[in-house]
Amino acid sequence: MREITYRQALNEALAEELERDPNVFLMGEEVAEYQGAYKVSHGLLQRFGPRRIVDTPISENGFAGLGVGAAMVGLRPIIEFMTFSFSLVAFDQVVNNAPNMFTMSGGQFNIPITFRGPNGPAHQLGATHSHATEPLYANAPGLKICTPATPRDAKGLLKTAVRDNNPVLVLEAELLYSSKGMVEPPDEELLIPLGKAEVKREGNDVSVICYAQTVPLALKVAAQLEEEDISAEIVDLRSIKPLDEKAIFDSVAKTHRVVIVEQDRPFCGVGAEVCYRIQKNIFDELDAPIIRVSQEDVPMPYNERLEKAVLPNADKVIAAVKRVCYA
Amino acid sequence: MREITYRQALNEALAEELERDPNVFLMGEEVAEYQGAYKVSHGLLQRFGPRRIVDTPISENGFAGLGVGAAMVGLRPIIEFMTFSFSLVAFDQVVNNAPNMFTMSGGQFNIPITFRGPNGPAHQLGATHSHATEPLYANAPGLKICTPATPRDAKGLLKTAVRDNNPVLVLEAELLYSSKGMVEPPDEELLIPLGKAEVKREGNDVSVICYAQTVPLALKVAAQLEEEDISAEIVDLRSIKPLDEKAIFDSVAKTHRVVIVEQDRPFCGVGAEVCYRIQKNIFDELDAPIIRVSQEDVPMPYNERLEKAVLPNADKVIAAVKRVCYA
Amino acid sequence: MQPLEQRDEVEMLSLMLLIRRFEERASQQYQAQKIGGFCHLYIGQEAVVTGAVAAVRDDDYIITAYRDHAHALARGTSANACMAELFGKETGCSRGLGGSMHFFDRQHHMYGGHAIVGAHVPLAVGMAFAIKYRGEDRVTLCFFGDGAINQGSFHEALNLAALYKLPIVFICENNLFAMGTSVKRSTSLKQIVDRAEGYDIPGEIVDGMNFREVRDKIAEIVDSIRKESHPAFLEVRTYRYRGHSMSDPASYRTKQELEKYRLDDPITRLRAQLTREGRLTNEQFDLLDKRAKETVLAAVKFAEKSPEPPLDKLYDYTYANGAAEAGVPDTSKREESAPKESGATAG
Amino acid sequence: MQPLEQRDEVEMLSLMLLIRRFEERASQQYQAQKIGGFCHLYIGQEAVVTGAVAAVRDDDYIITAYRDHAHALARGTSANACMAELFGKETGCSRGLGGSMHFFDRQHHMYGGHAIVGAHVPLAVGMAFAIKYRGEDRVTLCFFGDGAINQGSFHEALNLAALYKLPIVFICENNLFAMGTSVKRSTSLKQIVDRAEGYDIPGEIVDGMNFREVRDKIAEIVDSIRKESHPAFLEVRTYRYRGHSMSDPASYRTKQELEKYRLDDPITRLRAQLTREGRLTNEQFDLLDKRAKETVLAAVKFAEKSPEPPLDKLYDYTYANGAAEAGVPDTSKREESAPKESGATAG
Ligand SMILES: Cc1ncc(C[n+]2csc(CCOP(=O)(O)OP(=O)(O)O)c2C)c(N)n1
Ligand SMILES: Cc1ncc(C[n+]2csc(CCOP(=O)(O)OP(=O)(O)O)c2C)c(N)n1
Ligand SMILES: [Mg+2]
Ligand SMILES: [Mg+2]
Repeated sequence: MREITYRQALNEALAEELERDPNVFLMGEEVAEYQGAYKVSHGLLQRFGPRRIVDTPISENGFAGLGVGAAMVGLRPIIEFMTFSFSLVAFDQVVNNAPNMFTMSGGQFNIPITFRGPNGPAHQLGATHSHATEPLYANAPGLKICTPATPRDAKGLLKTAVRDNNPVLVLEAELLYSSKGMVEPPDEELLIPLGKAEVKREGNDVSVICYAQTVPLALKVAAQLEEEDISAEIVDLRSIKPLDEKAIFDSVAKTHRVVIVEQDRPFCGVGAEVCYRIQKNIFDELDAPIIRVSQEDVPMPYNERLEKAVLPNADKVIAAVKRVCYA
Repeated sequence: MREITYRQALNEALAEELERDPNVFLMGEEVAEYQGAYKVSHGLLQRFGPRRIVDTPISENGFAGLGVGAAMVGLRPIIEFMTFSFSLVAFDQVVNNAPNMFTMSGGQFNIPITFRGPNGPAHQLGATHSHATEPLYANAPGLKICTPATPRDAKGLLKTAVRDNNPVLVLEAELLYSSKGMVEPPDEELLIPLGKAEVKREGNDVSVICYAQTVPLALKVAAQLEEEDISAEIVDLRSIKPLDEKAIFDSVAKTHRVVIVEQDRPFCGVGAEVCYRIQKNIFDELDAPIIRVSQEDVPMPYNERLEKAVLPNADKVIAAVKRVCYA
Repeated sequence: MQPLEQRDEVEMLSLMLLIRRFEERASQQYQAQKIGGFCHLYIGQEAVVTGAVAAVRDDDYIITAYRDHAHALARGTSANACMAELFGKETGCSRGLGGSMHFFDRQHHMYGGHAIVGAHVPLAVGMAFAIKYRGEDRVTLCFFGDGAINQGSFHEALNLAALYKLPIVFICENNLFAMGTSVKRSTSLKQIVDRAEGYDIPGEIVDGMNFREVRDKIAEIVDSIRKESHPAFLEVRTYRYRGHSMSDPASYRTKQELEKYRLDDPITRLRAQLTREGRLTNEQFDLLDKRAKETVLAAVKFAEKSPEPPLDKLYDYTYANGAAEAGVPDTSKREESAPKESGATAG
Repeated sequence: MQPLEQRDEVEMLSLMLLIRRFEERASQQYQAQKIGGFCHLYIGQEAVVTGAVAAVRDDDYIITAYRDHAHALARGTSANACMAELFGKETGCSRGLGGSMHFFDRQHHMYGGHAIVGAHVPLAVGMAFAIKYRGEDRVTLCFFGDGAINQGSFHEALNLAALYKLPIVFICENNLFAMGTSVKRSTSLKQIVDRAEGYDIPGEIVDGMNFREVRDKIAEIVDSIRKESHPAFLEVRTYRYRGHSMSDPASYRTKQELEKYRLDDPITRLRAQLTREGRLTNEQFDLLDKRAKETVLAAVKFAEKSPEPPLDKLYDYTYANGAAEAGVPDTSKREESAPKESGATAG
């Protein structure tokens, strides 16, 4: 194991999968010559050439669809959205073509495509550029969605996504691109299954369910809560779809109290679904209502102070934990 | 009061609002010369002329955006999507431009636009044409969403939507276009506020929360349950956003048991949000877990029998009710 | 691969007849409520797809919009599999899960059947991208309507194809209407083909009521593409005799206009050409037509007695575990001998 | 309304200086972390928007993409309101809620500041639709980059504008790059203006480094539109001296290329023209520049001491209750006299 950044982990995953399978190619805006808007594809053009690392015009709908078509005839495209906020102009391709094809064709055409890129609010980018798209895509049957929070998960999940025979969205966290973590060395194949959550910290008093950018937040809060003698278990969903019900239920059965910390907007957000599943399946295990900490339900303001007020933060999470613990 | 169809009710609402305000215009595919793909705009071209009833090419993204721009300078567009499944190609305009403008401009530009058209699965239209878009749009801050289930609600909500100073989606139910109901005569102004649910049937044992196409289903089931001595209260949300928490909580406080019947897909669906709000706010009132009856989480198959299996139906609702009633 | 010369014109006429009779029968079965959802008939446009498939190899890729029955039939999907699909049966070319608008046939390189206007054009470009990526000499034929050219996806796709110099023919089946909207009311262009100029894609117009013209023009274009990969645009002028879909009375056009095109019927025309050249007698034609009718009638029977997709498989078609697992519906039992499958490595 | 002749060229030069100095100062303040998010500078392109506003009336509509500071300044938004917006302050032209990419100024008919590439082009068409709907003789100027022409929304918008014959000038600020992608790599066209042909929209090219050329060409086009409503397309050849945004070192282009354009600087050019014609002395120019610098410095001070938008108003800007309630930020206190507001009935 060595310490690398989340960005580097993604870069390694791409390189390894490109190396492994000649049908894999990477396409998107500025992925090649510019080396990636966020440098995730750094060096790949030099290594794999312009046939496999392909720059596009600003045509998300066009190249997302191109990817789906290429997948129909056996290629395994990795489509980068510069950010998932821009995937909204390609929404129809991602929710209507990619995931429906297998059903509509009676099982003839599966679509082994990976859509990836940063997702969720970054820093002061304003209302148009701060979308957390996970609940929108999770609503579409036929898609799989993962949201890595650590370099190790980023590498392992992206590699698995590329090998999956279905459309998978890898929703990366821009604010974590430079964060570091321990990851297996390149000569050890690292594949992390989709649909498997991970307990990032054990605890007994409350289950804090989180993913992507809210994982470091939850871990920070857990340390603070420790001092107040509240032991929080941090469950990182890692995948939104499939959702790892078992891991969630196991934790809740232990703690009986739940706070969900999510980076998306509240209305029909990921936390709503998680909440529903818990109360439906293990209602009697709950000693308190489930509380979600998500964005406020407003378009993201540019002003930094207001942006912070919209996003989940430590104070909000602590208050929620105390509320469910009746502390 | 007289009995008219849901389609006629929408047509009256359009005509009245076009009559009332010269800034209102109707635009969409086949709305004018063809008299509407589903004949909702029947006769309007003849009455209001081609300046105000405007046919478009097949360019949903273009004319949805055109509407937003026209709204910025003071018109009040009504944009018809032939069906909301086709609004997915205009997704960015609906979630990024219409609802963000007011915030992004610091309150300078509100967008008084109505997006309307049939939404949700109709009959054997297959995976691409059966989208229930309400959870996708409800996730976007700044939008309002209503889902009328009766001719009266259709007329009253559409008229209110047109007068609202914000972007409002009127998600109509194609399968109900020919259904009939009592509606105030044209000389009585009918405005139904957004964000107000309606108890469509009183009951004591279980709250069945529903909207749009699931309202007639729920009412039918309630009659059946009556025979088994289960008294179901049917709460028609009417608006998804704002959500009428008070009406929901009042009903749940009375019955202590909840089944949510929704026409959309389960993952991050409307029912998940409703469930979250209930358990968060009146956890102690719940005598059983909340159960949702929604679509199965699969792309909609064409085959009729499979389609029926995917959709909510009476058997599923009855089973859910019995489960929450431990009956 | 079937070289161009071997595509017998009589066989192609018989294919047009099969399409025509299939659509007539589908219309009747729709009215009898054996078929659900939307159903868009191709009657009048037969020369377009028939001419196109006659001009290309069986392993070239084809993809189209929702008016797709003919494209499957032309490619070799059996009438049985097509009719069964309309009936929503397991034996259908999309296993009864796709329906009229979503015909697929991997074996015959027919990549759908796509119901969101314009949304399949980027897919076609992706298929062409894959051809170039692999260094193959195939070509993709992408069919779409005159209404589709006003969608953003069309635009982005054409630009991408031009930029990457992909082997694709964009075939606009200009039947003058998108539902009730005439081309004049959907674009300000004097002729649709001019739109190709905005991408520096060579464009041509061809008479879509004339099988030979369509075939020869596409053959010429495809030939040029195989020599050096590039996109091309073809506006095919054609006409649909029926309404947009089964529920459309088509009152937006005059009887005269319809009659004018009927006089130019593609089947009558090819028949006349062949007869004039002494390659077809009236008796032979009648026999072909009789066979087509029988095939279609048999297809209805086949569809009727075919099983529905099993309820317990409802969740089996949402995610693929391995492409191999999915299996391929048997779509090849067509009366005429099915074209050979190529060794494509799809999925 | 300010008739064309009255737009003093010296005033316009001073506007270009204001824009240039504003952007330089913004760059510096960004580096000092007073400004957050993305920030795209207009340096080098000043003649484009300045020429454009000099050619139209103050009540004509303008709308652009995210590289928008200059468009607001050119329209009469004060440097104070612009700088305050970058600082995220209540006194900003979007009350600190929009940021660099989302400048709005209703009072000055500046309709944003839009950050999704291409997505504002349909809005512009809607504004032009409203003009025609109301029978006004205004014109909409819609600015966008060379990268935007490959978005579906651009395509749909142009077709709609052509079809409905709307009064709009599509102004493509072709600065040769979309981020790191040169025009050659984003479209196969020899020149961008050719894309207009695909919609039957008249197109022209103009030298964007030359204020007078831009102004005169747009004046001519707008004149024609006011006589009889129609869309027009203008490719303006220009160059941005800085990287795409603050984080872009712009290593995708050569120093020589940049230097070539710098020699053609729009400010230097108009200055030289005026000096040659005896309408401007060096001293006068220096004074103008000094004033611009002072205005911008004052704007920084203004922004610094302005209050932040109050936390308790967080929910106040999600829904409008009545348009009147929203109120309009005060954006008019510009050093130069603010253009008069027209009686437009927005919102
Ligand atoms: C994005 C989208 N918008 C609208 C529709 C509804 N619709 C289906 S077919 C059609 C007309 C298409 O006409 P054209 O492209 O000319 O093809 P044709 O039907 O003539 O074959 C429309 C509007 C759709 N399926 N998708
Ligand atoms: C739909 C979308 N895709 C990608 C982006 C990211 N992006 C912002 S600006 C830009 C380049 C635009 O270039 P151009 O249109 O030439 O304008 P310029 O920056 O040169 O003024 C890109 C790719 C975006 N904002 N929106
Ligand atoms: Mg057509
Ligand atoms: Mg540019």
